[in-house]
Amino acid sequence: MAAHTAAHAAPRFNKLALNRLGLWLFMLSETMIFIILLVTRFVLFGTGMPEGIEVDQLLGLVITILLLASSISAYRAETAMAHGNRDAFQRNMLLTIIMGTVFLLAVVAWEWPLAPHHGLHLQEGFGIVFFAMTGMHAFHVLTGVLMLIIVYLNGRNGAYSPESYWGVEATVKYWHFVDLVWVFFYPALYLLN
Amino acid sequence: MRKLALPLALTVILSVVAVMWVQRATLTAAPAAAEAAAVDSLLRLEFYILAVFFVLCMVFFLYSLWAFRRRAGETGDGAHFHSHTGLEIAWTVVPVIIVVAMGYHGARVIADLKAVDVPKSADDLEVIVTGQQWSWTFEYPEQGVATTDLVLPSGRSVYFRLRAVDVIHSFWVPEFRLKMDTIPGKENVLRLTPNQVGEFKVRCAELCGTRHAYMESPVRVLEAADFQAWMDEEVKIANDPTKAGPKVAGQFGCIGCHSIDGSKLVGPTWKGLAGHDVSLADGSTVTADDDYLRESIVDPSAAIVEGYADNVMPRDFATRMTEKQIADVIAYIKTLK
Amino acid sequence: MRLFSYGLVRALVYGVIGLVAGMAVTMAVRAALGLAAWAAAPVSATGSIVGTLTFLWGVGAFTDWWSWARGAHAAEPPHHHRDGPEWPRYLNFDPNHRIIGVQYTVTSVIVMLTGGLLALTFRLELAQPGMQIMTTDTYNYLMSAHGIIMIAAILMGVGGMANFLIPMMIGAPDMAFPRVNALSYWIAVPGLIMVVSSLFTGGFDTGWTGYPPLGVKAPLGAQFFYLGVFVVGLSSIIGSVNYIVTIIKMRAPGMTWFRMPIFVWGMFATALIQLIATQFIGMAFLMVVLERLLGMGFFDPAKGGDVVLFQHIFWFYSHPAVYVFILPGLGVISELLPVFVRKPLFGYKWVALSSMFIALVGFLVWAHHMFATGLGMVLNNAFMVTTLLVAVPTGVKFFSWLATLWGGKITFETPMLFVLGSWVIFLIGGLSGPTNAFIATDLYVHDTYFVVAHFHHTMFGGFVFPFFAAIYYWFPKATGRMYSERLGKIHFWLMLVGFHLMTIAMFWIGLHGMRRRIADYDPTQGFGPWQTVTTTGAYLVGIGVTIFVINMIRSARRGEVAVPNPWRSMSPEWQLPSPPPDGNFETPPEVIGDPYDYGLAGASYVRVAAPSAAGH
Amino acid sequence: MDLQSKLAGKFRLGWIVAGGLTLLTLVEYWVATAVTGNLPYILVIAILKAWLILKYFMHISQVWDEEGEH
Repeated sequence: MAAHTAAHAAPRFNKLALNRLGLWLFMLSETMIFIILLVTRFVLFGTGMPEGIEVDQLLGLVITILLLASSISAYRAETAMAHGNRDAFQRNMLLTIIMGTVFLLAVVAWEWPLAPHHGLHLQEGFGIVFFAMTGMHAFHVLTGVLMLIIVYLNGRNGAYSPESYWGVEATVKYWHFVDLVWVFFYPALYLLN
Repeated sequence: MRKLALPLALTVILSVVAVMWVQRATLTAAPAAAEAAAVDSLLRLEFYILAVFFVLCMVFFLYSLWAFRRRAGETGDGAHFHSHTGLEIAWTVVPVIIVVAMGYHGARVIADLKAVDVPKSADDLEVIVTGQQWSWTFEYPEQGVATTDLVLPSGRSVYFRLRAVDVIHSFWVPEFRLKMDTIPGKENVLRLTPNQVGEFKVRCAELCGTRHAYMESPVRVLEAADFQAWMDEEVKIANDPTKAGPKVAGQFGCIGCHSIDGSKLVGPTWKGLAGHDVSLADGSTVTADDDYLRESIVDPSAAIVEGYADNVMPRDFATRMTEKQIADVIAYIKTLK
Repeated sequence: MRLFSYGLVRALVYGVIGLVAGMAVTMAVRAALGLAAWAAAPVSATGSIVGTLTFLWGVGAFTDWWSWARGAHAAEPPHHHRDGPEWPRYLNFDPNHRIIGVQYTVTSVIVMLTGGLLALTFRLELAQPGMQIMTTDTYNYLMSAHGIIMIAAILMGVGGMANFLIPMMIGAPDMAFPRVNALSYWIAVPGLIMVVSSLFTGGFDTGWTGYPPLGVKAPLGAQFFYLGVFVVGLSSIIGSVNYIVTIIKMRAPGMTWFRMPIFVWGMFATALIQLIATQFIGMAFLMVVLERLLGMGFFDPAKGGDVVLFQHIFWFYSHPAVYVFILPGLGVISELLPVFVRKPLFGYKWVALSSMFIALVGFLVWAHHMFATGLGMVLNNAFMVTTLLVAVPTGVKFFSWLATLWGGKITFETPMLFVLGSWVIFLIGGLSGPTNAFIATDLYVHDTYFVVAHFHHTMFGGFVFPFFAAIYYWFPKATGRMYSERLGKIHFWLMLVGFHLMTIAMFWIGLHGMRRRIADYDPTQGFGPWQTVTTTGAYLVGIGVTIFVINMIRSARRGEVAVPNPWRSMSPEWQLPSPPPDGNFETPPEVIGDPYDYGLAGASYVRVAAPSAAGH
Repeated sequence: MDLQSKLAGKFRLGWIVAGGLTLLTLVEYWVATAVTGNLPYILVIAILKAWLILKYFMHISQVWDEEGEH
């Protein structure tokens, strides 16, 4: 069944170019979600931090650096696969997954239970946007980690090669996108005064 | 080009007819405020322009369908022409000019009305309008009067402060033309000058739930002197505890459930209540002093009188009633020995 | 079980199982946390989300991805060549764009009939003042559901036209991502089911706009409405990614941007809007659901929220969304006119770019829905001017269409009648727009029947009539059979007359103060007779649509076999057999001329290798 | 140049970008604690960081220059 279409479809279209454009468009659309959340935060609470909110600055900085580090290892994993270095790929992929998971746990299992002590409540005040923004971001981190795990396992079974590694590229791009979002969320949630 | 003569002539003739019709037609509800004149004339101007465009397009459209229909036996295709840059530029630029000119005019009209987004001026009559599901209340803060009918003087500008208790409503008297939403957590303002004596209705224009269709309150526009007389009477009532209390109690429906003659209705009677001991459903006994009465109005579930059910009385009187109205009711209850 | 070989049946069964399982798990978790196990809102919310996923699993949407995730290489885009009847393909997860197009279109018609039935029901109530056959709550539920169901139907119709036409028109074998394409259709189905089920789970009385705080207080049905729209929105977004990539990357050799069929331009503009704006309604509704479920006070002033913020987010989608509804329709008008006039489309580039300009300006006008919320004069005036600017590109389209008619050899088959009808209806819709754009007059006509009539004119002229035109026009392409011309014409005239009866009365009473969205109206205002006229018109439209459905069903089964190119069109899709084989073109077609060179001797648009006679 | 030394070059580039990002983050943190009314500075820093990630990690230029080769 594939033979019929492959005969004339394959040479005409560069599947990789299609995939890349599709992924970028999808990320552009996702960007809107985060823009809406940022707008909500600024409309409701202005450009500073409302009175009585003391977010945990140290925790914020630590998880930011952690996510940044995971982006670097993701970059190294993709580059390694592009240059045929499978060991470096597997190593860096695993590192990314671990750091991503730790980030997720740090937000959901550590920071969230502590938040009410810093004046952040789910139902009212700055807590609304705090939980909405970290929650939506964490949801994207979760999907990213799941995809990284799938790609890691597939890679261990030899699914990718320097000539064909779209799965790696897409997942890593998505991971960078999650990091990119945090670049704007971190200051909006922690740093403004 | 000869083909253009007939449609052009028809366009001119029918445009004149359409414009004349627009000029004569009663396009809107009968006006009753000074602002209506400007709104209506802008509307009519828009309709003149629309009528001409409509006639122009329809004449050429119908003419083309008739003149360029395929006749029996014809087989060929139409004339082959692609485009005409001059024409395209013309019908881009001309609308742009109309849009800019009309945009300027539209901005002037709403600015000159000084009806929305303006500060209160000294001689405005101030009225606080509160929308709640599904009724309106009107307060005249300078006079200390609150009503459920909107009574206004003719010929004086009225500064409405629009508030909402529960959901979004929209304050609209069609005869006054301009409407404005009442929004929880936000105060909107609207300044109108009623100039026709008569009876109208304020109609909620924003979907607000079950009885939205019936969220209408009477509006009476009176001559200035009549208004003053009405207001004097209201002020007198408001300052007389024996009269203000009964009025508020009627306005908010209290006496539907609380009798004033000792008979037992859905709620405890008011007769002989104040100052006496009340036994509650939880077995305790309290004295019905001012604090107890106030608490029973604003938080009816706090203390349930023995033999009566909870969850019958609305819990939103704290937001619907002014402090003065609550005090009036308490004062009234105290008169019912 | 043979029944289980149909994806739809499997999907429904799996969906119900997922719904029940999701609800059970939620209840178990609640009980474990020490809460009351049953709470309708959270339990049904998680249940419907799980049900949506299992529905997709049941239909087979995840089969290939699941095997990919497990490490197996998924097959290439599976273009099935099956023996036996073709119709089971329409009930399955099938990645072929033509099948998906028909699936979308049929779904659209079914959903539209549902929404129409609701309208006919409450129209009966409105025919006279006073409440006769229903409560005000029932009216509110029907009216609200009518709005959103019709919008969902329109989105499905847009998806139908886009899927069926884009690949054939640009000479591509299929969409860029066939599996994603099928997913975008199938994910909409549970969304639609959720939206419709809102009527049976308590209804919602907020209108389709779902404004909080009313939306937060509304019955449980509102939750299904919000979640359903969210899911349908996902479908829109993934669909639009596919359209854009396909249009940018997969055009036939020689097909430059200004040699694309004009409908593709309309779809390109539409897809850009869908891609960027749809997230806004999704997030706005998600935030209300979070407020309902978890008490997060985004829009509750007592908790630090802002009521008007919702409207900004909501209209940032919902205004551009009306261009999503009309741009494909206007594309159909531009596409069909030259064929029936036998003359090139006048000012092709201007018509194409005007679609892009409308899409762009569409993002800058949202707050004209909010003049009555007290935005302040600066914003008011800015949005008034941007709104008026929409008239310019729309005017370019209208005048170009007039110039296309001029000097042609016009014939009046059913598709052409619908095109001409939509021209008239959309003209009135467009001309009634500025009244809502000027602040002073908008503060008068806002939330009246004038707006209702204006909106129905833009929707009927911009979508419904062109959609019917498209269905009649491409019916032979999809089925290989011809529809009944006589029934088609009866359908057209009933709709045209009925629709105008309906809206002219609406315009008139709207100007005289008839509020919209009210179950009952003050008899002293004298609107009763006009409302009766409106109801009569609505029923004529209903009869017309019934005839359409009969015509379609009969013709698809027993219609006369269509000739290969019944409209003598130059467009690539008509150079293919009907229905076209999977993969469309044996070899890529080559574009050698302009798309609408009718009337030029020897002109040709595409060169297509002689199609195999068998088709498939 | 063989594949592995190319890879070493790419890795080095990665470290440089990462260093830049870390530095910017620390500057951002310092601005937050030391400057009041810090929105404009923080916005500039965030945009810089975003640009680094888009350009060097996500290869955004592929969208318009390349016809899709790995």
